[in-house]
Amino acid sequence: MTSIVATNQTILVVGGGIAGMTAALEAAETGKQVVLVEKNPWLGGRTAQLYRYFPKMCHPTCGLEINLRRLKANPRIQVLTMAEVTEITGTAGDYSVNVTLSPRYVNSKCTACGDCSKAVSTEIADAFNYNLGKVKAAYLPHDMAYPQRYVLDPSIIGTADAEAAKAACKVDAIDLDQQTETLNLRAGAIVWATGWQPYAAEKITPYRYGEFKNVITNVEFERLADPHGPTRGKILRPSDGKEAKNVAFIQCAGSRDENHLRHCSRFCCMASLKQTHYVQEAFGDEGKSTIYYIDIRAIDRFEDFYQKVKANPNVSFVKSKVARISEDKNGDPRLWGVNTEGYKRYSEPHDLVVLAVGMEPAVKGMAIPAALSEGIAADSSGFLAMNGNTGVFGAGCATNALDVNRAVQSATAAALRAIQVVNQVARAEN
Amino acid sequence: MARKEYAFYPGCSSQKGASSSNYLTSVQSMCKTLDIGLTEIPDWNCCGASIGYAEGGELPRLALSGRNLALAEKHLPGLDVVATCAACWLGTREAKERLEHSDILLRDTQIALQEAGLNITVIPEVRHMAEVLIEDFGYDALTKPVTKGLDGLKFAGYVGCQTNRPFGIDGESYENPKYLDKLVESLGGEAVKYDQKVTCCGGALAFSEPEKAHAQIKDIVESAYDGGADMIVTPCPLCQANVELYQGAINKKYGTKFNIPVLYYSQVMAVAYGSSAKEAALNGNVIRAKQLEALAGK
Amino acid sequence: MSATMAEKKHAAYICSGCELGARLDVAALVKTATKDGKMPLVREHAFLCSAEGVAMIQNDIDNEGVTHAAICACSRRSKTEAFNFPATAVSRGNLREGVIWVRPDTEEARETTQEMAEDYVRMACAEVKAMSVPSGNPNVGGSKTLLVVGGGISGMTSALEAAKAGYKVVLVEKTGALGGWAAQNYKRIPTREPFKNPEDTGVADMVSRIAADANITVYLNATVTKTAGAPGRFKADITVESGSTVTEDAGAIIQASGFTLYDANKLPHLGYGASPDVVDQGGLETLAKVANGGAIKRPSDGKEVKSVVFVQCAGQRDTTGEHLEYCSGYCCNVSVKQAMYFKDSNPDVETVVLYTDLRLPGNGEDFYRSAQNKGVIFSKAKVSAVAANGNGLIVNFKDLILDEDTQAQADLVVLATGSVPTSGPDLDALNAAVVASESKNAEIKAEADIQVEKLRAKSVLNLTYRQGPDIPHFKHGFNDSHFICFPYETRRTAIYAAGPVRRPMDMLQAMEDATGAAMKAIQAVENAGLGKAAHPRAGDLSFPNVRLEGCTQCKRCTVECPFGAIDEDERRFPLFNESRCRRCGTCMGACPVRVISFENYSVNTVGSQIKAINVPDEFENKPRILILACENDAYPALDMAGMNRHDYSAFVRVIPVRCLGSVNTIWITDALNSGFDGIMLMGCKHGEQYQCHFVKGSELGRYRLSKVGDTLKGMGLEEERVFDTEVAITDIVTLPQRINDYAAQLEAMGPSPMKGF
Amino acid sequence: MSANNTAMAVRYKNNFLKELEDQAEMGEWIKMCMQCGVCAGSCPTNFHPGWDHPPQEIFMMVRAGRREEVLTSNSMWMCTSCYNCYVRCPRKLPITHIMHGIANYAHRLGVAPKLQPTRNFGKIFWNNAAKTGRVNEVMLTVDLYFRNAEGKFDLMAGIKKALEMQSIAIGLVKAGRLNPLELFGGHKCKDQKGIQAMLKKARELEETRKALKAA
Repeated sequence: MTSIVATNQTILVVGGGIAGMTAALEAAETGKQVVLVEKNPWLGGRTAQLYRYFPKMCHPTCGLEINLRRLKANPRIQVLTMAEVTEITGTAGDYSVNVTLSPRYVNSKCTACGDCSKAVSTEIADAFNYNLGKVKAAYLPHDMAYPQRYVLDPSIIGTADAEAAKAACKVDAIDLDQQTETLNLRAGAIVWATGWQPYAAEKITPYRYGEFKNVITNVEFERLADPHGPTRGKILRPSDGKEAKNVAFIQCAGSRDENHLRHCSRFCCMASLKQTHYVQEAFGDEGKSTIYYIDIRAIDRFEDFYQKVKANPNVSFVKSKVARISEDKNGDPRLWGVNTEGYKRYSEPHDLVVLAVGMEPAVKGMAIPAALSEGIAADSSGFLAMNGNTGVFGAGCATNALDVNRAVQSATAAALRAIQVVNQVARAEN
Repeated sequence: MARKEYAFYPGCSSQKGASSSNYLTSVQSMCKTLDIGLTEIPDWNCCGASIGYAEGGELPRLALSGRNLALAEKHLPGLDVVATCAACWLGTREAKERLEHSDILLRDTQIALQEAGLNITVIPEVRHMAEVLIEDFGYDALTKPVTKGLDGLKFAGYVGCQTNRPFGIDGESYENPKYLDKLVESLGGEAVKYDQKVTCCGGALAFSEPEKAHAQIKDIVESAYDGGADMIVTPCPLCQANVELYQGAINKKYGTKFNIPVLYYSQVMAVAYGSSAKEAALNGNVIRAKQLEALAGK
Repeated sequence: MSATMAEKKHAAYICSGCELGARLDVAALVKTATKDGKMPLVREHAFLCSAEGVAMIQNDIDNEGVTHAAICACSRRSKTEAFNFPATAVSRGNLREGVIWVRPDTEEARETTQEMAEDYVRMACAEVKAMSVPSGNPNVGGSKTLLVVGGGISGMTSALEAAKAGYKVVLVEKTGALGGWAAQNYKRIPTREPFKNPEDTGVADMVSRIAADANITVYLNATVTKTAGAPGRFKADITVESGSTVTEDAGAIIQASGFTLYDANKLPHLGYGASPDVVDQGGLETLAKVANGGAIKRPSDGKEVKSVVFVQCAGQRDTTGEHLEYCSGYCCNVSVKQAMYFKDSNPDVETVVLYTDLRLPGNGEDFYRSAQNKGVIFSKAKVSAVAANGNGLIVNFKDLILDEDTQAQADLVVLATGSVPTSGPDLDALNAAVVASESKNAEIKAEADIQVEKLRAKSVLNLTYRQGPDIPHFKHGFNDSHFICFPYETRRTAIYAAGPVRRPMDMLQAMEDATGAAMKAIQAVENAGLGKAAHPRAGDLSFPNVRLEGCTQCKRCTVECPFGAIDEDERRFPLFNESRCRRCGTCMGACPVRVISFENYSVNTVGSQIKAINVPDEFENKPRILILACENDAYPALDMAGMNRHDYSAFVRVIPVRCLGSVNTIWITDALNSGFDGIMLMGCKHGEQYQCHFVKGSELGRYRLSKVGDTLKGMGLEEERVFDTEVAITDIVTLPQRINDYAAQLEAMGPSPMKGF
Repeated sequence: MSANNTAMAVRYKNNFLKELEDQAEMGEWIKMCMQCGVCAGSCPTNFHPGWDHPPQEIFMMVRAGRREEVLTSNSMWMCTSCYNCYVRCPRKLPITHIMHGIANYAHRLGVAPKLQPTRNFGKIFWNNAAKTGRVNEVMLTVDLYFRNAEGKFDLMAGIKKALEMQSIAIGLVKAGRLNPLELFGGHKCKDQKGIQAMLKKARELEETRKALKAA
């Protein structure tokens, strides 16, 4: 049974992505008690699944290493993974929260030696790599997974594979009897940092995602470029493993579209500009990128990044929302549309198409606990908006379409708002 | 299953001796088997069709559809209006939407309708026959009456435009609607995969801009052949006519050897349900569907 | 009871779990720890990180008086929760990720693998002996007040949010009123559903809340003329109009000094100056305030404006080098808002927005739609010129959609000129001028003096820091952080930038940013009060100790410190301000006489490890390669190479360092003298896109170590024996290859002639 | 140019956008276009080969006040009513209907291209259907082939066209889908009077409504 120490001066942070980790760390490094709840078996969220950041082209895992070190060094943060908040009652300064923990089937004795994985034969879709590859059903989600502990996929529980894994573990870390459990804990303030999800590309039917293998999304492209990814960083297209040297990027795939996402997701333009670098990095002058766009939104300091890409003769820009994609006999996706700068029709084949899918708040459609919805309302896009006097505060991409930098600012601000509440509680009690 | 009753809107081209009269014949056979009761809307008129925009303008077109709806409401109260022609269905359904969303348009239409001694109180549902088959019966129910499975026959389900956009059949995608494929499969036939399923046949421009229409029809027929289809099946009279009738002209222009039958789903269903070639109006096809005729003859 | 006072007792713990027992001769390792490591207490355990293993160590600490523990098991990055003994000095010998996971499990590899393990045991023992548990910086300040410089939306927000958390705030505004730029606006961009109409600025409300807040002291018509001290103990001189000066104590500082609009006078081709009816966005706000919802009248003759054209990116996104290179981000939204001023007062006013890319992120799309719905016309166009035309204006532009050159008539033209930060002088320029001003050449000196004068006048904070009076600039003169994950990291500890001085931004973003800055400032005062380090080594209690008696006043530490932590006292000795220090160790690396050290990281903790490594003689054919690896990127990369079982040479010995900047050349020369065949330096990318979390650390380290060439020559060694390689944390595949290539290169070169001396 | 056309141009002082918002079906949507171009790329007749102006460009021209160019363009007449643009538009503009609306307006003003075949066919079709309440396909064909754009009977042109279409016609007759007898009567509604009156009224109402806006 998991045990957690929490009082009405504890800050509960929901979501262990970069926004949640930031809120938790900033509060803890200011001396506050924090409980951090994450539904994945690991921390880091979507930034951990990126290869590089714009505009520096540096690696998100570098910042993740620092944040994990801050976390390991800080006794004030209690982390719950594979955990979801199922109920919140009470008011600012005194919340009662139910957290449901799914079984990991691996306990804290795990040394991440990997013996269980060797013993298991079942393979499952590799969620960390957006299902582009497969992993053993006893797996370490990724090399920087924290907690550094293996996970047994529920699908093998009760099978010989599970027993094999248990038998292979020399340190008795596998506990097949683990059950779903629900914890109740107190909190004075809550930071809601549940992040975002890529818009479901199959809903943009003219682009035939899911039907044409060589039409993928921007988040999947990150995994293709990453040395930790399914192709070990080689940019190979799914249909035939051919090197994708001629890549099309379709902007506003879902965003700025009243049939899909009514808002602009802000990060996608920069993400595609960044990803043209991946193509260049992989194939040099043989790598060609074409960006189909409505407006290039390389906002504020990012402009010069855009100008540099624009100056690259291997990257071209077409002002056009692509109308539809068809598939040539050789598997090349063919883009149909009109370049609206002077009405030029095109019907262009490419090796690979990357849909710059937009950002949908993870809270959208999620059953927001009652006490939370009192304090926070969702806007027409499903983002959380502050709403009057409450002890619950949105942070990061749960509140708006933000890039990493802005998400971290938002989370830092949310940490202070939470501290204001618990400080009031403290003052009241002294 | 109890007999299902509908207010039927056949549309001009379905009339005796008109370009899709074979559609009507086959629909009647199909309905007989499925025990569908179609009562024609008394003295119905033309829907105005899309092309009516040029001369007709907005309100006169609304009046035309309004009249049909008023007649249906008056003589066949409580029944859904069912159309077999894609254009009739779309035009009438668009009219319903506009009248329900604009008080001004409704008021003006009512005033115009008074001239014909009619008025609207409740606008009935406006549905296409394909919707009725799928929603009120379902694929399983449509399989039951099959006596002559279409085993071994390959169909290109050509959905075209107006049963698909902007309303479409519930739950289908605009780019790759599957209902015709499922329909064919539920009759034991094979639905081939091809990529011009929703390409426009040129519609009324087949008359005014033949080259453009022919180019589009060529793409459609070509990809049906590439998909390995024996015949094309469609829910729309204009699609049927355009894709069937211009194959000769296209062969002349492009040196192709097109000669693929284009049928209505209702003809195919009638045959599968055991109707004769005549009942399925197979004789109404300019390019004869020999395989189907053979099957019907068995 | 801290370890320093109690008698020292050393112990080594060797784990045989995770295959260590099978792959290594653990008994031999125990002997090594006892004999070479000179550990009085050595224990082996089959599963050291288990509850029993940890209890065993804890028991030794509690009952055997163990004060220093060398734990030889897995990487220092693993099992941190288990091996957590706060009052004990702990070193970690990396036998798993660092040895057995990077070596093939073969008979022939067994010997070299064992030697590798034995060295890591020796190193762990040597290191732990040289370290002690940090006791914390005694020189802490007690002030928890925040000094906020700038009374605009950002500054007011920081003040209110900090006060709400219970902290005192001193708010300094140079003008006679709070509100800044926001106060000059008629309305602001919408911040909530339905994002369709401009909103009240909310300035008045904030001003009254500040007036009512007992925690906030406001100085108007005031500037900060001097800021001395360090986090937790700043002393700021605040000079008001009258010339009188007050000194306030502060624990941390928020610089919210805002921005000015880019000077439209630099855009004559867009008609500014030529006609009073060409205004910038500020000018339009003034007109709108006067109209106050009524018809907006043009400046020239007071005629009601019937047609207005907005020119986006005026003097922005410029590639010629004449104007602003960047996009100010907010101007599209502002033009949409201002176009609505016209449409809302009279729908018949022709309002056209000429843009190249409309940039309205997030819900801005709703605002855009709303404007179109109100009849605002948007055209993708490049404007070439604006000129007076009779008693109106004519705008010449290329319509990029219709692909034609055309023009539009207008009563009024609004230029979206964007923002320029009020971010103090460029320190590089200032320091250069200061150097020049010490010139013997009177002319140069005179000119330089004027320059220094000019630049100093721009100062916002007037810090007494040796490295200059303000926060160093980032790109385009903004006071931003270069780190994507850590947007608040400036190069001056406990001084945070907030609002448009950091990056161009609209009011809503500025308020969010200012709230975050207040969070960081509060955190800074709390930690400064406890003698703890700030990011990225947050909570670190170690701090630089300096033996002044050994100091030669060479100034390298004061010049190199990336965070300006070190000043000079009147005798020109380094004056450490511990609470400004980020504990990167650059000063320690820079010190030629090695008088600077940390309790848990020093020339000795690393040096003794190097000495502990067993260097076989030239006949054994077993070269030795020392790797000094950045602990944040290179070391994890090596760990992950191990996790993925990417083998590398058995001849390398890896020592993690806080930063390449902390590498003291003595380590290099010692290693070479003791016969090492080669040394690999693994640090982060430097230069414009630097990835070093101590900003300049890796760059300074590289520069310093590039000088060892002479030393090498002096010793008669090839330059290649010291190899500097840039490493990113993702190099898990390439790094082992690089190591092996280097090993092969050294093999080819032959053994170091220094062996056996 | 027709008098009506000049009157409108004067009335709206070349604020063409406003003019279409008032006078053309669904014209009020034109201002909402964001120039993404998805409509242009979705149009089937646009690729076989292209034509003067795709919808998005027409909308931009409207905003730019290029009135005559738009009204006399044959682009709107290229619409097959396939509704691809309509369902893909990210701003949910009913583009199909807007194009129809502009075409219809140009037609009403009498400035649409005289010999525009689609315009001509549309007119014939409507008159054919409106006459009896139901389409007479034979008369439709005859009117289409044997009358020129001005509606004058042209035997030679008719015969030429008829010969081209001969094989199709014969096929249809054989299949019982073309009945030459329809030349003499054929299908019609019973209440033709009512229908005529209804349509007359509808047209009046529409014209007054639009006139009021222009007033």
